[in-house]
Amino acid sequence: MDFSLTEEQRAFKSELEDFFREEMKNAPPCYQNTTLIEAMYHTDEGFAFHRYMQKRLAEKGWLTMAWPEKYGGRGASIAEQVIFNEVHSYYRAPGIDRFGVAMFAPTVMLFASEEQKARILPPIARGEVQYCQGWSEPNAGSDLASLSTTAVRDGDYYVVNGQKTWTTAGHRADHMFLLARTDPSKKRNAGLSVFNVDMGLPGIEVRPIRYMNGGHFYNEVFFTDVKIHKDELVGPEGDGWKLTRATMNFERSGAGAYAALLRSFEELLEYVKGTSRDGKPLAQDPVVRRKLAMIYTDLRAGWAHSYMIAWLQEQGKTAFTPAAASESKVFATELRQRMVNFATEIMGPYGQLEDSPWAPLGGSMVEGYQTVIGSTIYAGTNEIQRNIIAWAGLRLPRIK
Amino acid sequence: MDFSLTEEQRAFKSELEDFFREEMKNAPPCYQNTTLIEAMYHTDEGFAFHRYMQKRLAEKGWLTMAWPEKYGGRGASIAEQVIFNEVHSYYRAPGIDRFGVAMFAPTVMLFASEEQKARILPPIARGEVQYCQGWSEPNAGSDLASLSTTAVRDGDYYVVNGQKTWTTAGHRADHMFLLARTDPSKKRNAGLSVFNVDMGLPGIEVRPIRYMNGGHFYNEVFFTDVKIHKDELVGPEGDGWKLTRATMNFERSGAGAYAALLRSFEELLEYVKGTSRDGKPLAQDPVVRRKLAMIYTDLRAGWAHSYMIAWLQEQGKTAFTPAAASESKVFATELRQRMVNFATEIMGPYGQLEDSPWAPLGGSMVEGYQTVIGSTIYAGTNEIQRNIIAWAGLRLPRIK
Amino acid sequence: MNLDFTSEQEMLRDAASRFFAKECPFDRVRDIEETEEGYAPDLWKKMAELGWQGLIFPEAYGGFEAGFMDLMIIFEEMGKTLFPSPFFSTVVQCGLTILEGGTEAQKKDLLPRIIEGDLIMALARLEQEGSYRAEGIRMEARKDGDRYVLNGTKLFVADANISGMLIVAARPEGSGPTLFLVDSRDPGIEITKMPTIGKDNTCEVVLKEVSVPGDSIIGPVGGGFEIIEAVEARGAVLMAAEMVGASKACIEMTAAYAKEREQYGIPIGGFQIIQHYMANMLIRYDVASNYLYQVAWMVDEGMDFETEASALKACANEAFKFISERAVQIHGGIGTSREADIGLFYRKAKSYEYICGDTETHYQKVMDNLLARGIS
Amino acid sequence: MNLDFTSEQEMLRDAASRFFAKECPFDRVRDIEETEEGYAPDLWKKMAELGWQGLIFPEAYGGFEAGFMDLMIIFEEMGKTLFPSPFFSTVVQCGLTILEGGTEAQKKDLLPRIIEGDLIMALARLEQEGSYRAEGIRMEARKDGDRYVLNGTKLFVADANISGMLIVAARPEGSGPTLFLVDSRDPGIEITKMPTIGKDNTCEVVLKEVSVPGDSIIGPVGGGFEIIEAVEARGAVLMAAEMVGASKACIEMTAAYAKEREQYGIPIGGFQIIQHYMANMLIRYDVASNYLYQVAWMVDEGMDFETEASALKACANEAFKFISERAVQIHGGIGTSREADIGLFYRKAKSYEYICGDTETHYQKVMDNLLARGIS
Repeated sequence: MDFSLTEEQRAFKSELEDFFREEMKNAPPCYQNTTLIEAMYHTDEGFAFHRYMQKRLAEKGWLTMAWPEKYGGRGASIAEQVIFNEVHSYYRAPGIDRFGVAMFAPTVMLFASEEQKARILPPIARGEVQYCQGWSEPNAGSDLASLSTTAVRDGDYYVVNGQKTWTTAGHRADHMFLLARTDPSKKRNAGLSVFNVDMGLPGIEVRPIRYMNGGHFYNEVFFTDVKIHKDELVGPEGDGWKLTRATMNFERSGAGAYAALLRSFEELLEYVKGTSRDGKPLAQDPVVRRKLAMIYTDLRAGWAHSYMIAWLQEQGKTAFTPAAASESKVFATELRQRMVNFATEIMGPYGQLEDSPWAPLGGSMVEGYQTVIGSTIYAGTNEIQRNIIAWAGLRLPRIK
Repeated sequence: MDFSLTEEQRAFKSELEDFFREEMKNAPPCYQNTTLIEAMYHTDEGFAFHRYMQKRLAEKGWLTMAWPEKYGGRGASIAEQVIFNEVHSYYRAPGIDRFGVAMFAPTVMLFASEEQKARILPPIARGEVQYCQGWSEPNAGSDLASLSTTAVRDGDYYVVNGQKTWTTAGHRADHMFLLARTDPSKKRNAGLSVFNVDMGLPGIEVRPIRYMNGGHFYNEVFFTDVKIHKDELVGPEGDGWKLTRATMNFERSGAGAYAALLRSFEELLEYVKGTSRDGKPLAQDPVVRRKLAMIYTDLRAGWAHSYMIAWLQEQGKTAFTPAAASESKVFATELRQRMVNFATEIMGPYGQLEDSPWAPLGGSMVEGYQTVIGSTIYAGTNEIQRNIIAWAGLRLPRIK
Repeated sequence: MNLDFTSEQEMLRDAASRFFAKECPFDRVRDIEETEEGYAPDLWKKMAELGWQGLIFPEAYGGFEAGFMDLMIIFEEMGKTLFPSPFFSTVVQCGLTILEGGTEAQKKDLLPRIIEGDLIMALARLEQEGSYRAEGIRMEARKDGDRYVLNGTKLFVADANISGMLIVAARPEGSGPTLFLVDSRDPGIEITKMPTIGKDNTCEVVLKEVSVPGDSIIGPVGGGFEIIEAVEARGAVLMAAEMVGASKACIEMTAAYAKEREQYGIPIGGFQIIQHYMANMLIRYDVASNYLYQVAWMVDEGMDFETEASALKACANEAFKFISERAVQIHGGIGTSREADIGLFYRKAKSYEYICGDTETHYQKVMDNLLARGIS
Repeated sequence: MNLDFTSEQEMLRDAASRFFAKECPFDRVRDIEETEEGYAPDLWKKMAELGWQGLIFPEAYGGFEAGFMDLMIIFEEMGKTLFPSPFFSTVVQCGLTILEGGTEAQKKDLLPRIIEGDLIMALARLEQEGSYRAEGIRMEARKDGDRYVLNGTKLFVADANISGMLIVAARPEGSGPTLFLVDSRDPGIEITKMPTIGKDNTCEVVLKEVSVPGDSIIGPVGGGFEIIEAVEARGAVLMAAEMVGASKACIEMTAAYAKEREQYGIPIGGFQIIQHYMANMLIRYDVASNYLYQVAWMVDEGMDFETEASALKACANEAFKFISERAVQIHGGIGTSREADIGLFYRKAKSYEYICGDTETHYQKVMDNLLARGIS
């Protein structure tokens, strides 16, 4: 058993570190104080920096490094992806439109026509577009298959009516990949289709959903008689559910989440070293120390676990990974939750301060207190994840 | 809102305190070091003291104080019962056979014939007998209605075959109240009947179940062609399930559990005051202090809650109490669990020691570590209790 | 023992409940959060007309001499709707301080104006270290003839931005913390709102050469911290009441949502894990609320309740955070949006934690008291 | 990166797994618990024949110079069956101490006997305060010509009752803790088993005027604690391995039980709450086990692993307690009986917690290291 990197990998890591350290010096302050998703999409300034970084990453060949060579990627190994994701996350860097690069592109590569591939993939690869995902609806959250947005064929067009919600970056996106019901007579996951939608089409209205801290990254997207040309149908009509399952060999270890946690932990450690209360540095308070030690322990343990996921994935042992990736999601999000709770407690009354001259660490911990609860809900609630762990990881019976 | 006791109640409490303080000076050491159930039933010495106290309580009129006057009790108010249970629990006193006094006697009063009442109740009231409960079976735990012990009518007798388990005090008991299936054609909770069984009958075999710490209070009881006279059938044949639901207005606040917890907490507080590590009393270690403060807080909060249950019960507002009594059970047992965990942690390596000259507090905390997990399982697992709280307390839907 | 509220108390609760629900629904709470003044002057005045600012004060100053339990009821009901107002700062932190330590002249001057709803006050005690202890108060009060001159910065001062008067804790040379009455409009005072997760009126107050006469001192010179502690013990109980009320609202809103929201063809409240989440929430609420009532009763009885006040504040802090967090989790995505009422509770839970002492401060206080005085 | 075990390691694991399962099923574990000697001499000898006591030691002393990871595998497998033996005390606590600090003569004398299974040893370091720190070692070693005379009481000494030799930490006048080799059969020594929840060989060792020659010192005079710390860092990793193995067994046994045991007409593993309990158990196990492998790798690489050893021991302590407790809860009544295999794990979790440092000790160590050395 060997956790070490090859010389080549170390060089790659060090190149990435130099790159991001330099580039992030020019990042607007939101990249220090708010969660990445908010930094990227909330302000124009933040979004502009994301677009800039998108191009920089494309230039470097890192944007699509996990793509097959055939589509202009370089088929990077899982290990390389892990290294990239760790450094990228540690530096809180933007530049990845995961909706385009990591979610829609694989679907296109697997199911789209040659014409569509030639049209859709290059702008993504060059970092010129921003996608958003059109899946969730008000009554289709965890239970996605109950969605009701319709796309009715009418000549060369599909006419779309309905509503999507929790659309991250909807207000910034050029395109959406939309999941809609083309055959209303079918129920649940039958009769669904995927479309590549230009967000500028008439009849599409994007309304902001403000997050509880006021941040704007989620949106509602309303479709009223939106006419989508049939050439934008991706894959066979009615096969949409299958397409939502399309994935490529992207690493899904969660190692990046731990790298991001380490960064926050380091900042917290500096804070307790440099802050005194009642005549004593916080770093000498046994209760504070205990809280930090608990976080450090879980951080290291979870991170080691993520490497094992990456390794098994690299070995093609994917049977293990559905449960393990769920484990990593649950553990990392709830660890961040513990960390922001402890951090805001350790800070005493300062723990309530949002970004301002008085706020320790730019208010990032209290921002985290608010955003972390999104992370235990989105991308499969932690409740659903635990069900999956029990079913896939322990083969406990699934009772209907 | 007034939490104070009347002058009469204060006098009663003070009488009880004097009584138990004096009597418990003669208790064997097991009453200090082990949980009450083990102290009462494990050793002959412990059981003898329990029998002695049974008689003393009967003399004082406290054994059956909650019984109706008609049956020799004095119909004590809920408040009086709470006071008694608190003092009795605080002093870790035995003397109550709850199977006879609190479980079987109400059934007899409500459903038995006059002849049976006259025969069964007086020995219980005089503290002369020990009962045990014949309900649980190996395949009928949380799901009691699936029991399979049969009682088949044959002339003047019922012939009983089957097995009971988790029979507390089965090896000490004179009698069992048995729930058995008199009509095997019926399923679940139909066709069950209750019998008053002499444990000396031929064909009854009691085998010990040792608890994980070696303590003997549980038993298996095997019935092989045991002939029980039809006069021992209590209530109508086939109505047994209804009889298991028979209760009297006994207080079910859980206040006694908090009184017992207070006693342990007081001992723990003395321990940290009197013990030093690394040149400092444990009472000055902020991590130790934090753990104790958490326990104290929950202890006081839970106790206040138990008074509210008692009060509502006294007011006859029993609609509230099913969920609330479940809440009290869950909270008190899990609080004890937190307490014994913290206590054994605070003690450092001493936290693993069982009763011996080296063991702090007579090893009671590590004994508690073992016995407390029984308390979160028996008398309705805490999982079942939480279901009840959700259904009865919050009216959440019960989906089959 | 009688654990029912009196019928007068039930009426008071009912009146408060209807008032807050009608006058300040959650939309209004959100609107108020966005305003600079952070409260609703019209409602503040209406509350005064209902007599609530005066509930706890003696009749001599225009109050109603009601019990502490009555005041607790108002706070519980404010908690249910998260009603934003300077009630706690003005009536409790300052009003009770004046009642506890003020001269007859101070009481006569200030209490009637508070009771009438004409005066908002703010207590300036925390400083740069954010320590709740006496040592945390370092601001100096320089003696200047009969007057004192204050210089320095106070932080986390609730409602200073809308106050007419401040009570400032500072140390005259060679003395312990002492309380000074200061006019908020003194030209040497600069007040800035600090942005908090609670979106409330938490302020920085900078004092530059602020001169006050000697008779602006409340209580004995050097005796300010004892007054602060005595008032804060009651304050902790009332903050607990607000959190208990808020916790109850969380549970009710979440139970209703869980019965209505369907996924996979059944209400999510039918899933066992949601049932257990909610059972845990209800347990925490029920123990905290009954503890609150017991401690409030102790206050009214004149019993020593300091240990219990600390334990209760810690209990309510943790219960409210736990309950509001689970409540958002059960609401799912919708719970995380600014529009969602439940998210208000999640944010307030974090900010209420710090008012009158955070959990760790109170845990250590509990132990100080248990070790010094024993278990009551 | 290559996170597979080598095929040799897989074979070793397989051999160990089969050996412990066959030779020491849970019934035997329970039987051994009831014996005075608390281990199985026949199995101890068989293990030596398999070469496991010698795995980690240099060939020069009869060992096999295997890697730390190999030793870790043995411990993981011992954990799965809770195999009771003096392996940890003899091979790790004492064997590694001799290897680390002993003279060539000491190594040549003692290590081969350990490797052959002929010598059991015990480390006597804790005293009355139960402190894991150097300050906790107060026993004095009186100089008497070329010899030292030891007096005092050591507590929590694992396997002293079956040992041939002891290593005793004591302080020569004016010096720090120093390690002395002492014959367990010295007439001045009295050994008594202390009853523990783990029903293991935890002993009190009383020394009265026990005189040892000057060459019984291991390592430098006053340098004993450094050796103890270096060995205990590795010991902590190996104890973590034992707990990780035990945790895995708990999960497997409980999952099997949950699939088989029916209530209300379905396997209890079909209830969502049981599924979530078990998901939580599996998560804790998976993170702890992979952390273990990473830290064991660091040991083999010669990296600085002290911070990680402490964090890992704390992690494994808490994971094993959590997992074994949930395991019993899911087993229900049957899990609480002395007959139930799962209850063995619940008891051992509490006793393993204290070996090589409890959780709180390690948390504070983690912070000492992070603050002194930074994050690695």
